[in-house]
Amino acid sequence: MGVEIPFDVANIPGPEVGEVVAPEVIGSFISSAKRPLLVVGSEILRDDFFVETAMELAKKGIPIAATGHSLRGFVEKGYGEKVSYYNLHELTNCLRDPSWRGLDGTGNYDFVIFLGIVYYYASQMLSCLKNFATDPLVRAVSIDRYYHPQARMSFANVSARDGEEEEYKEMLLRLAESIKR
Amino acid sequence: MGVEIPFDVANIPGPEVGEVVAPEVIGSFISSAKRPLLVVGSEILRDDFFVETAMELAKKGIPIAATGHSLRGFVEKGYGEKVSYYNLHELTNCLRDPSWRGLDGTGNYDFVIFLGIVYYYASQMLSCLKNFATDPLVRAVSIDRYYHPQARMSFANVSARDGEEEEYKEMLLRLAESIKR
Amino acid sequence: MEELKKGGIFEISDLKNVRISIGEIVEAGEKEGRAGEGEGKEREPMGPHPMPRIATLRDWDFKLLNRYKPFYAPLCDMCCLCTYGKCDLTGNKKGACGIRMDAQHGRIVLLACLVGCSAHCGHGRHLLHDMIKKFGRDVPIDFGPEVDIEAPLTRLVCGIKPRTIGDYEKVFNYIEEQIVQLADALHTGQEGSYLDFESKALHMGMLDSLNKEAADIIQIACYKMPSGFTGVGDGPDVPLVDVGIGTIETEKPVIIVIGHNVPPAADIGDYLTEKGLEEVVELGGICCTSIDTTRVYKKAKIASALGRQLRVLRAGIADVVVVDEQCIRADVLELCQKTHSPLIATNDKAMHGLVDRTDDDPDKIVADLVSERVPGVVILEPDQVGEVAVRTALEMDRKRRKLSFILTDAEFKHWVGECIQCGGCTLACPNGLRIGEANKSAAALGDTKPLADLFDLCVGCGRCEQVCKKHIPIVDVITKAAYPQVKAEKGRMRIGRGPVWDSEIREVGAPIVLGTIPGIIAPIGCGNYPNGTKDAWLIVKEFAERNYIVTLTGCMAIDAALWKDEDGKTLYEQHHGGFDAGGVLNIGSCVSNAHIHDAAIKVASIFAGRPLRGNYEEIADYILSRVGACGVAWGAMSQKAASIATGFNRLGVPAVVGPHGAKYRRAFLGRADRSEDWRIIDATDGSEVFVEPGPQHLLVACETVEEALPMIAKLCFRPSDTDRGRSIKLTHYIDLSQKYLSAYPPDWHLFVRTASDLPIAAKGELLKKLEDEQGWVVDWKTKKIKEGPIRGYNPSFNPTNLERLVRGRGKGKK
Amino acid sequence: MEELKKGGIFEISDLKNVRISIGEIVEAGEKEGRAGEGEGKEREPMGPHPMPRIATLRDWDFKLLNRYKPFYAPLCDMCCLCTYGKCDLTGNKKGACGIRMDAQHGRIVLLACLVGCSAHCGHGRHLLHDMIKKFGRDVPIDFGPEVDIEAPLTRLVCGIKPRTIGDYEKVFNYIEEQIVQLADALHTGQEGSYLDFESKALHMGMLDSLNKEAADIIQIACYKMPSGFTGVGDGPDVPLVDVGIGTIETEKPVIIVIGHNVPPAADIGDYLTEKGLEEVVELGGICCTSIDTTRVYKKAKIASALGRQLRVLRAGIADVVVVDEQCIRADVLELCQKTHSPLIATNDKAMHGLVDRTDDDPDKIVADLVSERVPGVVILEPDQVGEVAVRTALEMDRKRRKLSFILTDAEFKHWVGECIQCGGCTLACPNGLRIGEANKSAAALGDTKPLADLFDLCVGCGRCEQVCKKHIPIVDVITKAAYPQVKAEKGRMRIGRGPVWDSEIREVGAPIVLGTIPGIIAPIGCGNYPNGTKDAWLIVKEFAERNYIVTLTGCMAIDAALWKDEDGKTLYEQHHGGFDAGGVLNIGSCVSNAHIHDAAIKVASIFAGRPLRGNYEEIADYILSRVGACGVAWGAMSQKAASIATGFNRLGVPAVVGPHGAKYRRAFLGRADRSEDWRIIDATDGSEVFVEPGPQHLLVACETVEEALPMIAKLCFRPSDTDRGRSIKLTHYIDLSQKYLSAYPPDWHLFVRTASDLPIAAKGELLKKLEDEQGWVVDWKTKKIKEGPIRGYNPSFNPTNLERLVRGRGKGKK
Repeated sequence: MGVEIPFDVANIPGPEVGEVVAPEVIGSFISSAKRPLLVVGSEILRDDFFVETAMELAKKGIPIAATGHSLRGFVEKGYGEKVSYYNLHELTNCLRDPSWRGLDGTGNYDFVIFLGIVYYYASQMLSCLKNFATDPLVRAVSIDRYYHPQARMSFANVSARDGEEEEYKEMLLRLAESIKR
Repeated sequence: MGVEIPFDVANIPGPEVGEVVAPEVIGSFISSAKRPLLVVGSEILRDDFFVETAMELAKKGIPIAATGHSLRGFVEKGYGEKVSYYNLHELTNCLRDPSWRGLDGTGNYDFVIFLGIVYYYASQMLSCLKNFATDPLVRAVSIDRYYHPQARMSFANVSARDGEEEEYKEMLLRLAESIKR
Repeated sequence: MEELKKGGIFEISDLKNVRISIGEIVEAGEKEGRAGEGEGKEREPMGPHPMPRIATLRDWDFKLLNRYKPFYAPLCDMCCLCTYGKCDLTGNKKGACGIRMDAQHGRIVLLACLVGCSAHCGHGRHLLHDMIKKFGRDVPIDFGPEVDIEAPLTRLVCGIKPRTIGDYEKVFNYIEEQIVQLADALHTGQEGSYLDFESKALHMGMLDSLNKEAADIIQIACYKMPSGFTGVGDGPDVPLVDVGIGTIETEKPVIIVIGHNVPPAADIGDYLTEKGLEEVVELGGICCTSIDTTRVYKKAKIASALGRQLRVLRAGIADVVVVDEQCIRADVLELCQKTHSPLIATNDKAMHGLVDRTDDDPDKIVADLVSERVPGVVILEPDQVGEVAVRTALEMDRKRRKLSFILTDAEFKHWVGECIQCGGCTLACPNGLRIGEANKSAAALGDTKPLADLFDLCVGCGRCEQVCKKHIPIVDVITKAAYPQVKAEKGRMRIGRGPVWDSEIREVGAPIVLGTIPGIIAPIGCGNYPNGTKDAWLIVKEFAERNYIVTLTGCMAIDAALWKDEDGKTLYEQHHGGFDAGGVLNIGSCVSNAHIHDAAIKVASIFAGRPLRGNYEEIADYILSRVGACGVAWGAMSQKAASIATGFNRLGVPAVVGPHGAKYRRAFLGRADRSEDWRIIDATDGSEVFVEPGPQHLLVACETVEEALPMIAKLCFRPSDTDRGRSIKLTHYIDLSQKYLSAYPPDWHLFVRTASDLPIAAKGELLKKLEDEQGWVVDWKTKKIKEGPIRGYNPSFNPTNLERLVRGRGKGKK
Repeated sequence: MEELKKGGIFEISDLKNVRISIGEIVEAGEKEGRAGEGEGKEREPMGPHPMPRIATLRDWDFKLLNRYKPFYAPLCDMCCLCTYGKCDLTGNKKGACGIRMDAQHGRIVLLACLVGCSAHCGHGRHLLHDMIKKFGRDVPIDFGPEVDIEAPLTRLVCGIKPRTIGDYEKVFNYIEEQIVQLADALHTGQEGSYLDFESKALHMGMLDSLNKEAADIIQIACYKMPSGFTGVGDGPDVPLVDVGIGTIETEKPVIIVIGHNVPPAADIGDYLTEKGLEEVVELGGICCTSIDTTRVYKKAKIASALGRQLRVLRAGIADVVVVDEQCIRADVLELCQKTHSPLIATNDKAMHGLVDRTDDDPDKIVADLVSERVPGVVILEPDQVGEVAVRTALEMDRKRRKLSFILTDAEFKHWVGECIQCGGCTLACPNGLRIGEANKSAAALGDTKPLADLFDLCVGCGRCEQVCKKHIPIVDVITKAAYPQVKAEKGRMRIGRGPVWDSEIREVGAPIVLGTIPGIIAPIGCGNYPNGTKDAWLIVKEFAERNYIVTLTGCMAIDAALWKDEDGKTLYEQHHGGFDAGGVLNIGSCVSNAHIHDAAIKVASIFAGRPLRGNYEEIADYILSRVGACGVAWGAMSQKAASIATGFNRLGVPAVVGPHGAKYRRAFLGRADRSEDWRIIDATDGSEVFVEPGPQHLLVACETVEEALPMIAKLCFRPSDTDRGRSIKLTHYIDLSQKYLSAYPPDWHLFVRTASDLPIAAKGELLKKLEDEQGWVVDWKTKKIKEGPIRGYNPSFNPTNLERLVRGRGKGKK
C-alpha cells in the first residue's frame, strides 16, 4: 500500500496501489524501457510548458499519443504531424491487447506514461492496464501532479500545496533530464 | 494509508486505515486513557501466556470483556469472576452507544483494545467502531499478531514469519510494561 | 348459446355455481396479431422472438460483443458480494467462488443495469396501478392521427399492440419476470463468462427501453400529455416553459417537486387549478418530475436539473418539498429541516423514515407540518397530496417569509476567511475543483469571481463540506458568490413532446438512412458534467446548426436550456421542434427517451417496411447498419443511465459518455485496426463484405467536449450511407475535428469508399491527402479513386449481420 | 344459457366472433377464500394484509427494528454504485448523493437480499415453467392425509390456497412485482433512512420465504417427492442416502450434478431408470441439486456440500458435469477442461459462454463432447439432458479411465518442497490457515498430518493458489495429504422429507409454545465454516440430545452427515426423523427450509387457531413471542443466506451465524440493558408489561461454536414460556454455558420470573446465587422469590406487540 492520499480521496482500489516515486525513478524506467509511450490528455493545454515538455520527451524517442483534445496544443506548436490522436478509451483498449501493432505498426508498448489526463478517467484506464495488461506486462505510470494509486508508479499530489505549479514543473524537468535514450 | 498488508489481504476498507505502531505507543495511549477496555477473544486460549497477559493488563486497572469462549481460559486460572462474558456483536453494539453504562455501570469506554479475536470478526467490529463510535470518539486498537486496517492503531503482521509467536509475545510484554496506570 | 354465437357483450360475473373452463384467455390486443389470424392489412404476423427470454437473443448479443468487445476498467479491485470475501481480484485473479475480474465486472455492469431497469419498471408499474385506480384499465392508447404506431418497442419486444393502459399489465408481468431471472444470475456461483453477463446486461437494457416506453405511454394516455394530435401545442409545436432557479417567483408560496413519478405533482396542479390558485402558488420542480409536470400543468416551472438540487434545497426557496422517487437527495429530510421546508414523501420507495399518513385527515396533516411537530409525512395516495401540499405551502409561506438561507455578506466574508487552503475539499470533489484557491481570492483580494465561476463547474454533491476541517458551508459560499448569476438563470425549453410522429418519420426516413440527414443526436440523462452545464448547450448547438436532428430528454434537456446566444435566445427558441434536420426536440423526461428508440425503430418499420412484431433482432440489425443515431450521456451518473445506454446499444445505437462515464467500468469498443471484426453480409446475395468501422464503438467515453464533438459525428457513419450522405457526414466529421482538435481526424480515410464520398468543396485537397498520406491510387483525370479504400461504394449494398436475412434463405431459421 | 346456469364445464375457446366481457376472472383457488363466501368450515375469511406491498407491513418492521436495532459493520468504507463516486463514507460521512454510511449499509443489505430472493424466485419461476410444460398446469397440490395445510406461507402472505401448480403463476407475479419495486429503491436517490432500507430488506426476506415454499411445493407435487403420505418412506421415515466423496464409485461412469434446480438431474435419473443403467452409472451431486436428486431418484448419492466442490471437480471423478444454477464454481468450465470432464450447462442463468445446443441432435452433441471438440454445451430443455449426459458419461468413462488427477507421491513431494513459507497463502485464505507451516512439516519432516488436518478446515475456495509465487497447487496438495480420509468420507443422511406434518404439529404445538420442548433448532445454509464441518455436527448433536427438534436443510444438512459417533453412526441414524423432541430432520434443499417457517406458522395456526389468510403480522407476532425457534447458519456465505435469515427474522425467528456472518455487515441486536425496549402488551387486558429479553437478538454472530451453543439455547426463550418450559430452557442454557464457557451465563437471572422457572435439580443453588449475586430477595421458607425479577410469572399472560390484538379492540384496525 502506498503512503499518499489519492487525489480523489476515495480512489482506493485494493491491495495493489502504485508506488510514489521521484521523477528520476520513472526516468530510469523510461530509459530502460523497450518501447515506451507517452499518453497526454487535454490538461496539458493549460500551459505551454506541458506541451513543450511532451515534445522534449518525444525528442528522446518516446512516441506521443494525444488524447482528449490535447492534439490542439501540438498543432499550435507545429508539431501536430509528429503525434497521433487517439481517444483514451480506444488507446487503452489497444494497449491491453498484446497483438496490437502500436502507433508505428511495429508492436505494443511495455511502458506507458500518462500526462495531463483528467484524473478519474486516467485512473480508470490505469486500472484497466493494471488488471488486464499483464501478459506481457504493460507498466503504466503517471507523471501528473496527482497521486494515482491505479498506476504502477506515480508522482505524489502536488496540487494542494502553495507553489504547486512550479514544483510540479520542476519535477517534469528532472524527469526529462533523467531520461537517457 | 498504512504501509502494511492486511492479514486478510483484501481487507482494504478505504481511505482511513489504522496506523502500524510499536507496542509502547499503544501502551502510552492506554496509560492516558480515561476508561480503557480490553476485549479478548477465543484465540487467547491457544496459549496460557495470552490469558496471563490479559490478567496482567487487568491488574493495571483495565477491565476485561471476554468474548467468544475465551472466558474459559480465565475460569481455568481462577480469574473467571473478574472478567465479564460478552458476545462480541453485543459488546460492540453497546460500545457504539454513548449512553451505555459499561461493564461496571458507570459509563462507556474511550479506548478499546482487541486481543485474540478471530481476524475477520474483529475487523468488522473495529469497522463498526471506526465508522459509528465517533461522538464521543471511541478509539479501538488491535494488539493481535495481525495488521488490522480497521483499527485506529494496530500491530504489524507477525504471523507469517518464522519465530512469530516469540516475537509476538515479546511485543505483548513490552506493551504491558509500558502501561503506567 | 345462441347469444354467444351471435357475439356481443356477455357478462358472466354474476353467475354462481358455474365453472367455465377457458382453454386460453385471448385478450383483444393479443388476438389480432396471431399469425394467420390477421383481421386487416395492418395486422402483422408474429415475428420470431416475442417476449424474448434470457437466451433468446443471445446470438445477437454475441454478434455485438464479438465486434464491440467489452472493455473493463475496475473502480475497485475487490469483490465483497459474499462473506467468502472480500476477495482480491487484482490482475484478473480468481476469487473464492472462482470468478475472475473480467466476469466480476460483467456482473457489476449487470447489477447496475438491474438497478436502473428496476427503477424504470418499478416506476412504470407503480404508475400503472395508480392510473388504473384513478382512470380504470380502459384508458385508450390513442395518440391521434399523427402517431399510428403508438408503441414501437412494445410491439417489437412483446408482439403486443396495446389498446388500453390495462394491456400494460402483461407487459410489466413479462418485464418483471425477466428482471428477476436476470437478478438471479447475479448470485454467487452463476456465470463464469463475462460475455454471458454482458448478454444479460443487454437483455436488461432492452427491458429497460420497454419499461420507459410503457411508463411514458401510460402517462401520456392518462394525462393527455402532448402526443400526435395536430392541434396547437402538440408535437413539434409544444409550448415553451421557464427553466432555471431565477424563474421561480420566491415571493409566492413555492412548492418544489423532485423525482420521476408525476401523479402527486399532477394532483398539486389539479388542486391549484381547481382552487384558482395558479397565479398564487408557484409549482416548480427538479429532475424528471418537473419535466413531466410541465406536460400536465401549464404553469409549472423547472427549477433545475439534478446537479442543482442540493443548492435549490439549501437556498430554502421551497415552502414545501414533495418527493416521489429516484434522484432525490438521500439527505433531503435533513436539508428540508434546516430550511423549515416540510417534506411530503409520496412513494413507498423513498419514505425517509417518516410516518405514513395516507388516508389521514388533511387538516391534521397540515397542522402537524405547519407547526413543525413533524418534519415531514408520507402520503402514498397521489390524489391526497395536492391539498396537503398546497395548504401547507400557503401557511408555511407566511411563517417562512422573513427567513433567508443565502449567506449574508458578513457570513460570506467570515467563511472564506476561515479557509486554510488545506486542499481537503479538492481531494473530496468529484471534479477536483480548486475551492481553496477561490476562497483565497475572495478572502485576500475580495475577488469573488473565482468562487462564482465554480458555480457551474460544481455538480452540487456537497462532498467538500463533509471533509472541511473548518466546517465551511462551501456550497453556500459558492452560491453566495454566484448569487447574481443564479438569480439571472432564466432559460426556456419546450415541454416534453413525447412520441415522434409517424408523418415526421415518413419525411425523414429516407434522408436518415441515406445519410443526407447526417444523424440523430440524443443528449440524455444525468448531470455530473465534467466541465459545467455549458457543455450540454454546446453539443446541442453544434449538431443542430449542422442539420442533425437533436432529441433531448431529462437533465440534459434542462441544462441545455440554461444557456443563451448573444440575442438572449435559447437553443429551443432558435431551432424548430420537429423531427427533421436542425430540430431541437425536448422529448420529455427520462422515460420519454424510449421515443428516441421508437423513432429509430419506426425508420425501419415505416420507411423500410420491416416487420415489427416480435422482431427485435432484425430491427436492431437494421438500425446498427443504417440509422445514424448516437446517444450522448455527457453527465451520465446513475444506474438508470447505465441501463439506458445498454438498451440503446442492444438496439444498435452507440452512445458517447463524458469522462466520468469511464467509472461505469465497461465500454463497448470496436477496433478499426482489426478488419476481421468488420465483416458483414450483403443480404442481396449473401456475400461477405469487409466494411469501414461504422459505427466504430457502441459505448465510449471522451475526455472533453472538444473531443466528444467529432467522436459523436464519427459514430453516425453507417455502412448503408449513400455517397451523398457519406460526404455530408464526412464534412462534419472533418470540420468538427478541425475546429476542436485543430486537425484532420486520423481515420477519416477509412470512411471513404469512392471519390463521390468526399465533401465536394474539398474534394481535390482530400484526394491529394489520400494519395500522399495513405498511398491511395488516384486517377486524377477522372478524379476517381482507383486503389485504397476498404471497399468500393455499392449503392445496392444491403448490409446485415444476420445470415437468415439473406434473400432466398429461410426466414424461419433462428 | 341454460347450460351455464346448470353449471359444469363449458369450453368456449372454439367460438369465433364472440367477445366476452368478464368482469373479473375468478379462479378456483381464489374464490373460495373471499371473505364471507366460505364454502365450508375450513374456509377462512381474508386477513388484513393479503399480498402486502412495500408499506403494508412497515409498522411491524418498525416494531422489530425498534427493539432489534440494525447494527452495521462496514466491509468497505466507500460507495461505488454511481459515477459521482467513489465516495468516502468513513465515519458516517455523506456521499455525493447525500447518503450516509448507515443508510448505505441498509441499502447494501437490501441489495444482498434482493440477489438472494431473486435467486430463489428466478429458480422457482423457471421450475414452474418447466413443470407446466412437462406436466401441465393442473398438477394437484395434494400432500396426502398428513398435510392439510399444504402451503402455509402462500396462504399467509398471499391469502391463496393453491390447488394446482398453475395457481403459483399469480404468486410469482406478485413476488416478481414486489422484487422489482424493492430493487427500484436501490437506485441512487431513494431512501435516506436505514430504517426504511431495512424494512424493505425484511419485505424482501418475506418474499424469499414465499419463493422457497412455492419452489419446493411445485417440485414435490410434480415429482412426487416425500410429503404427507403415510406409506413407508415418507415424512419421519424417509430413507437414508449415502453422503461423501468416498461413497462415489469412481470405477463406474460418474455424472456429477451441481446447483439448485433439479429437473435436469431428474431427467438423468429417469433416463438411467428407463435404460436399466441404475447400477451401471453413478449419479452424484453437489449442493442442493444433489439433495433434491435423492428425493426423485433412489440411487443418487451426495458427493459433497458446497465447500468441497472445487476439490470434487479437481479430483476429476466426474465423467460429465451437469450444472444448473446457483453456487456453481464460476471457473467450472476451466476446471472441467483440466480433467477432461465435459460440461453441460442446463440453465440460462449460467451458460458459461458455451454454445446453446438445445434441440440439437443428441448424437451430434455427444460426439462433440466426447471428442472434446467443445468443452461443453448449453442444453436448456431439461428433458434433453438425460440422454446426452448419460451417453457422454458412458463414453468418457472409457476414455478417462486411465487418467488420474490426484497428485502422485513424487508430485506431492516436489510441491511441498517448493514452498518457501512466504505466508502469501495465509493472507489470501479466508480463514487464515497456516498452509506454509504444514508444507514445511511435510517437506522437512515427512509429516503430512498437518496438511491432512487442513482438509476439513479449508473451505475450498482456492484463493491460496491465486497468490502462490511458486504456483503450488495447494488445494491438490492438501487433498493428496488427506486422501485416505477423503476416501473414507462416507456419511449417511435422510433424504429431504419436505413438509412437517400437521399431525406432528398437533402433537408438539403445545410443548413448543409452553416451552417443554425447549426449541426448534434449524441449521441451514452454506458451508464456509470457521473451524471445519465438524461444527455442524456438534450443533446438531448437542440440541438433538437435549430433546430440541433439529431441522436441517442444504449444505449444513450434508456436512452434519459426514461425522459419526464411536459406533460409526451418523446423527441421522442415531436420532429419529420426526418433528418431535430429539428428532434430526433433513427437511431438504435450501428451498425446503420454507417448511421450517411453515412449521412455526402451523403451530400458530393449528395449535393456537390463529387465522392464516393474509395475516402475516399477527402470525409473526405470535411466533416472535411464543415459538422458541432459532435458525443457525453457521457457514452463511451467500446472498441467499442473507435473504433467508432476513425472512426468518421478519417472521419473528432469530438466527445465529458464524463469525464470517459479521461480514454480512448488518446484525439485529437487542439490548438487554435497555428495559424500555422490552415493553410488550398483554392482549388479555391491554396492559403494558416489561419482559425479559426473549428472544434477545434477531441476528447475531458468534466467534466459535462453543460460544454459539449457549447463544442458540438463549435465543429460544420466549415471554410465553410456562414455568416448566422456562425451567427446561434455563437448564440447557446454563448447562451449555457451563460446558462450553466454563461458567454460568452472566444473564441467566434475567430469564427467571419465579422460583418455579428454576431448574428443579439446582433450585437451591440458583436461589442462593440470585440472592448473593443479584441481590434478589428470597423467602427461603417457601423457596420463593419475593423481589428481583423483571416481572413475575403470569400463566395467563398473552403477549403481543400489536395493539389491535388486545381483546375487545377493533380487529379491523390497521
